[in-house]
Amino acid sequence: MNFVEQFFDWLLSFDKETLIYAASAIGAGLAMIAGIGPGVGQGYAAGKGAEAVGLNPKGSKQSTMVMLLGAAVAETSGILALVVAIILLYGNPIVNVQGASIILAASAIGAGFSMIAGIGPGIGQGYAAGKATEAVGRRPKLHSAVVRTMFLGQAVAQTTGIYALIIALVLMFANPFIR
Amino acid sequence: MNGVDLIKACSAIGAGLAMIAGIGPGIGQGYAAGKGAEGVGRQPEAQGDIVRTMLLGAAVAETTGIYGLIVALILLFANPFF
Amino acid sequence: MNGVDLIKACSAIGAGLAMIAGIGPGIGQGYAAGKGAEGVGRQPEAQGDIVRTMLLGAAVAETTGIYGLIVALILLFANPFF
Amino acid sequence: MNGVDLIKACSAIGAGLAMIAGIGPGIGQGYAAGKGAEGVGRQPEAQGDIVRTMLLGAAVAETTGIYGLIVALILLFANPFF
Amino acid sequence: MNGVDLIKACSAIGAGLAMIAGIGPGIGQGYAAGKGAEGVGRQPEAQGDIVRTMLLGAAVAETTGIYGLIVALILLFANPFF
Amino acid sequence: MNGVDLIKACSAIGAGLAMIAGIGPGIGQGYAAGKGAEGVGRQPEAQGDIVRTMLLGAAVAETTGIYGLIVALILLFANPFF
Amino acid sequence: MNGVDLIKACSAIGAGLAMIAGIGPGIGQGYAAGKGAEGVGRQPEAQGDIVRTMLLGAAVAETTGIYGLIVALILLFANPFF
Amino acid sequence: MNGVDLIKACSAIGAGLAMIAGIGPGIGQGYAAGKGAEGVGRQPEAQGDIVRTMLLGAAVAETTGIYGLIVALILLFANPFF
Amino acid sequence: MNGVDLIKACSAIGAGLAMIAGIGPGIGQGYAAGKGAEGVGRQPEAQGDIVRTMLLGAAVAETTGIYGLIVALILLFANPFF
Amino acid sequence: MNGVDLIKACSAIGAGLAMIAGIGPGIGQGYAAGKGAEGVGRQPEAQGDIVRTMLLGAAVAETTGIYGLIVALILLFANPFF
Ligand code: NA
Ligand code: NA
Ligand code: NA
Ligand code: NA
Ligand code: NA
Ligand code: NA
Ligand code: NA
Ligand code: NA
Ligand code: NA
Ligand code: NA
Repeated sequence: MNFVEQFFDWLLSFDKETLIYAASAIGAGLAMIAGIGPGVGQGYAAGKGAEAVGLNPKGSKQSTMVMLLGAAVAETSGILALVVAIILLYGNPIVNVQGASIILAASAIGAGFSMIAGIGPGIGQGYAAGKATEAVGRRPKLHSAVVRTMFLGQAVAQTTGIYALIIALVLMFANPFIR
Repeated sequence: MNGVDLIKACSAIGAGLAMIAGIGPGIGQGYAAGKGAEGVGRQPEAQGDIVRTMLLGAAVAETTGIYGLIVALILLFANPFF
Repeated sequence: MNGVDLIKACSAIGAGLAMIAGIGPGIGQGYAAGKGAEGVGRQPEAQGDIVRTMLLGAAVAETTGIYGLIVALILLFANPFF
Repeated sequence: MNGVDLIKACSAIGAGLAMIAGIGPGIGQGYAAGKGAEGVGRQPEAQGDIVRTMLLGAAVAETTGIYGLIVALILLFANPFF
Repeated sequence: MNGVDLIKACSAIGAGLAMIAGIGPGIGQGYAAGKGAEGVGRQPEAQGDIVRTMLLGAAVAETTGIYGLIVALILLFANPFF
Repeated sequence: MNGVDLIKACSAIGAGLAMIAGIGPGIGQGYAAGKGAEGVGRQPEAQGDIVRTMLLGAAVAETTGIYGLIVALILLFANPFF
Repeated sequence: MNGVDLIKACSAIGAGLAMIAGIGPGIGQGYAAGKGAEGVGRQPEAQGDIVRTMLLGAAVAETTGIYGLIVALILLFANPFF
Repeated sequence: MNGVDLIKACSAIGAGLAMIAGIGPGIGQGYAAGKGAEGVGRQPEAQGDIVRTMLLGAAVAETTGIYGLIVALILLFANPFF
Repeated sequence: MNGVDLIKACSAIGAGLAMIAGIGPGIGQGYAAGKGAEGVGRQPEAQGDIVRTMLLGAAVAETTGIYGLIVALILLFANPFF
Repeated sequence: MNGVDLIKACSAIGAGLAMIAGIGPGIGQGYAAGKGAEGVGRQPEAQGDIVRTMLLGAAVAETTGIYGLIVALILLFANPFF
C-alpha cells in the first residue's frame, strides 16, 4: 500500500470547486494570523500614549493624534490580510481558472501563508508609533520632524508586507503555474 | 463522503487558525494596561486622561482580533462556499 | 468513514487551534501584573487607582482569548456543520 | 478504521494544540514574578502590597491557560463528537 | 493498520505539541531569575525577600507548563481513547 | 495525479512560506523607525545623521526579506523542478 | 506497512515537537545570564550572591525544557504505544 | 506521479521553510539599526565608530539567514536527492 | 514502500523539528553577549568577572539546544524504531 | 514511487525545518550588535574590549544555528536513512 498516493487519489476524488473552496477556507484563516502584528504594535502605541498624556497632559491632544496616526499605518497589514481573506471567501478568482485543481487549491493556501508576513510590519510600525508618541509627548514643538521620521521609518518597515501581498495576489490572480 | 463535507471540515480548521490573530491584541492591550497602571500611579491627577488614552489605543488594537473573529464566524455561520 | 466524521475530526483540531489565541492575553496581562506590582511598591498610596487601572486594562486584553474560547465551544457544542 | 477512531485521533492532536496557549501565562506571570522580586528588593516595607498585586494580576493572566486546559480535557474526557 | 493504531500515532504527536507550552515558563522564569539576580546585587540585605518572591512568582508561572505535561502524560499513559 | 501538478502545488505553498521571513525586517525596521523618531525628538540638530544611520541599518535589515522574496519568485517564475 | 510502524513514525515527529519547548529556557536563562553579567560588573563585591541567584533561577527555568526532553525520551525509548 | 516528482515537490516546501530563518536577522539587525541611530544622535562625534560596530555586528547576525538561503538554493538548484 | 521507510521519513522531519529549539539559546545568549559588551564598556576593570559570568550563564542557556541536537542525532544515527 | 523517495522528500522538509533555528542567533547577535554600537558610542576608549566581548558572545550564540545547519547538511549529503 502507498498511502501518499492514496491520499492524493482521495483529494482528486473531489471536484475542482470543492477542493479550491476547502483550501480557501484554510487560506483565509491563515491570512488572518497577520493580525497579531497590528494588535501588538498598536497596543504598544496605546501604552506609550497613556504614558505620554500622563507625563505631559498639556500636550495630550498632540500625542494622542500621533498615536492614532501611527496606529493607522500599523493597521495596514491587518487590512491587507482581511482583504485577501474576503477575496478568497466572496470573490474567489481561483475557482474560475482552468487548471489542475491541486495546484489551484495549494495556491489558496500559499496566499494565506504569505500574508502572515504582515505580523512584522504591524509590530514594527506600532513600535514606531509608540516611540513617536512618546517623543511628541515630551516635546510637542518637534511634532512635525518626529512624525516625518516615523512615517519614513514606517514606510521602510512596510516593504516586506507588500512583497507578501504581491506574492499572494500573483497566486490568486496571475498564477504562473497555469498555462 | 461528499464535497461539502470536505469544505466544512476545512472551514473548521480555517476558523481555528483565524482566531490565532488574537495573540496580538492580547499582548498589545496588556502592555497598554501595564503602562496605564504605571502612569496612574505616577500622575494620579491625570488618571482620566491616562485611562481614556489607554482605552482609545486599546480599541484600535482590538480591530485585527475582531477581523479574525469575523472571518471565523463567516466560515462557521455564513459560509459562502456551500 | 463518512463526511460528518471528518467534519468532527477537523473541528477538534480547529478548537485546539483557536485556543492558541490565549497566548496573547497571558503575556499581556502578566505584563500588566508586573507593572501593577511595581507601581504599588512605588506609590502605595495610589494602590487603589493602580489596581483598578490594571484590572480594567486586563479585562480589555482578555477579549480575544474569550473570542477563541467561544469559537472553540461553538465547534465543540454548537457545530453548525452537522 | 472507522470514523470515531479518526475523531479520537484528531482530538488527541487538538488537545495538544490547545495546551500551547500555556506559553502566554508562563511568560506573563514570569514577568510579574521578576517585577515583584525587583519591587520587594527596592521597597521591602511594601512587600505585602507588591506580592498581593503580583498574585492578583497573575491570577488574571492564568485564565487563558485554564481555558486551553478545559478544552483539552473536554476533548479527552467529555468529547461531544462521539 | 487499525483505528487504535491511528489514535496512538496521533496521541504521540499530541503529546509532543502539548510540551510546547513549556516555552512560556522557560522565558518567564528566566526573566524572573534575571531580575532576581539584579535585585540581589543591588540590595544584598533584601536577598531573602527577593529570592522568596522570585520563587513564589516562578511557581505560579510553572503551572501551564505542568498542565501541558499532564495532558501529554494522559495521552501517553492514561489515554481515554482506547 | 500528474507529478508536475504536485510540484507546482507544493511550490505555491513553498512560495507562501518563504514570505513569512518578512516578519523579521518588519519588526526590526519598525524598531529602528521608533528609535529614529525618538532620537529626532531629543536631538533635532542631529536629524540628518540619525535618519541616515536609521536608513542604512534598515537597508541591512531588509536583506533576509529580499532573500525570501527571491526564493518565492524563483519557485513561481523560474522553477527549476519542471 | 503495519500499525506499529505508523505509531513509531509519528512518535519520531512527536519527539521532535516536544524539544521545541527548549526555546523557552534558552531565552529565559540567556536573559538571566545577561542580567547576571551586568550585575557582576556593577557590584563585583556581590558576585557570589548574584551568580547564586542567577543559577537558582535558571535551574527553575530549566524544568519545562526537561519535561520536553523526558516526553521525547519516553516516545523514543519507553514508548507505551507498542 | 513518480518518486522524483514527490522529492521535487517537498524540496519546494523545504526551500520555503528554510527562508523563515530570515526572521531572525531582520529583527536583530533592525535592533542594531535603532541603537545605531540612537547612538549617532547622542554622540555625533563617534558616528564612525558606532556605524562600523553596528555593521560588523549586523554582518555576524546575517549568517544564519545566509545558511537558510544556501540550503534553499541547494534544494532548488543542486538537489542531491535526484 | 514499507513501514521502516515511513519511520525513516518521519524521523527526518522529527530531527528537523528538534533543531528549532535552537532559537532559544540563540536569542538568550545573544542577549547575554549584548549585556556583557555593555558591561565591559562601563566597567573595563571588571571585564574578567563580567565575561566569566556571561559565559557561565550562556553555558546554562545552551543546554536545551543540546537536548534538541541529541534527540535529532538519536533519530538520525541511533534510531530505536528500526 | 518507492520508499527511498519518500525518505528523500521528507529529508528535504526536515532540512528546511532545521534551518528555522537560525531565527535565534539572528535576533540575539543583532541585539549584541546594537548594544556594542551603543557602548562604543558611549565609551570609545573601550572600543576594543566592547567589540571583543560582543564577538565572543556572538560566537557562543551562533552554535545552535550551526547545529541546525549541520543536521540539514547531514539530511542532504550524508543521509543515514538510505
Ligand atoms: Na522593509
Ligand atoms: Na488594529
Ligand atoms: Na482585547
Ligand atoms: Na487572562
Ligand atoms: Na501559571
Ligand atoms: Na539582513
Ligand atoms: Na520551569
Ligand atoms: Na550569525
Ligand atoms: Na538550559
Ligand atoms: Na549557542
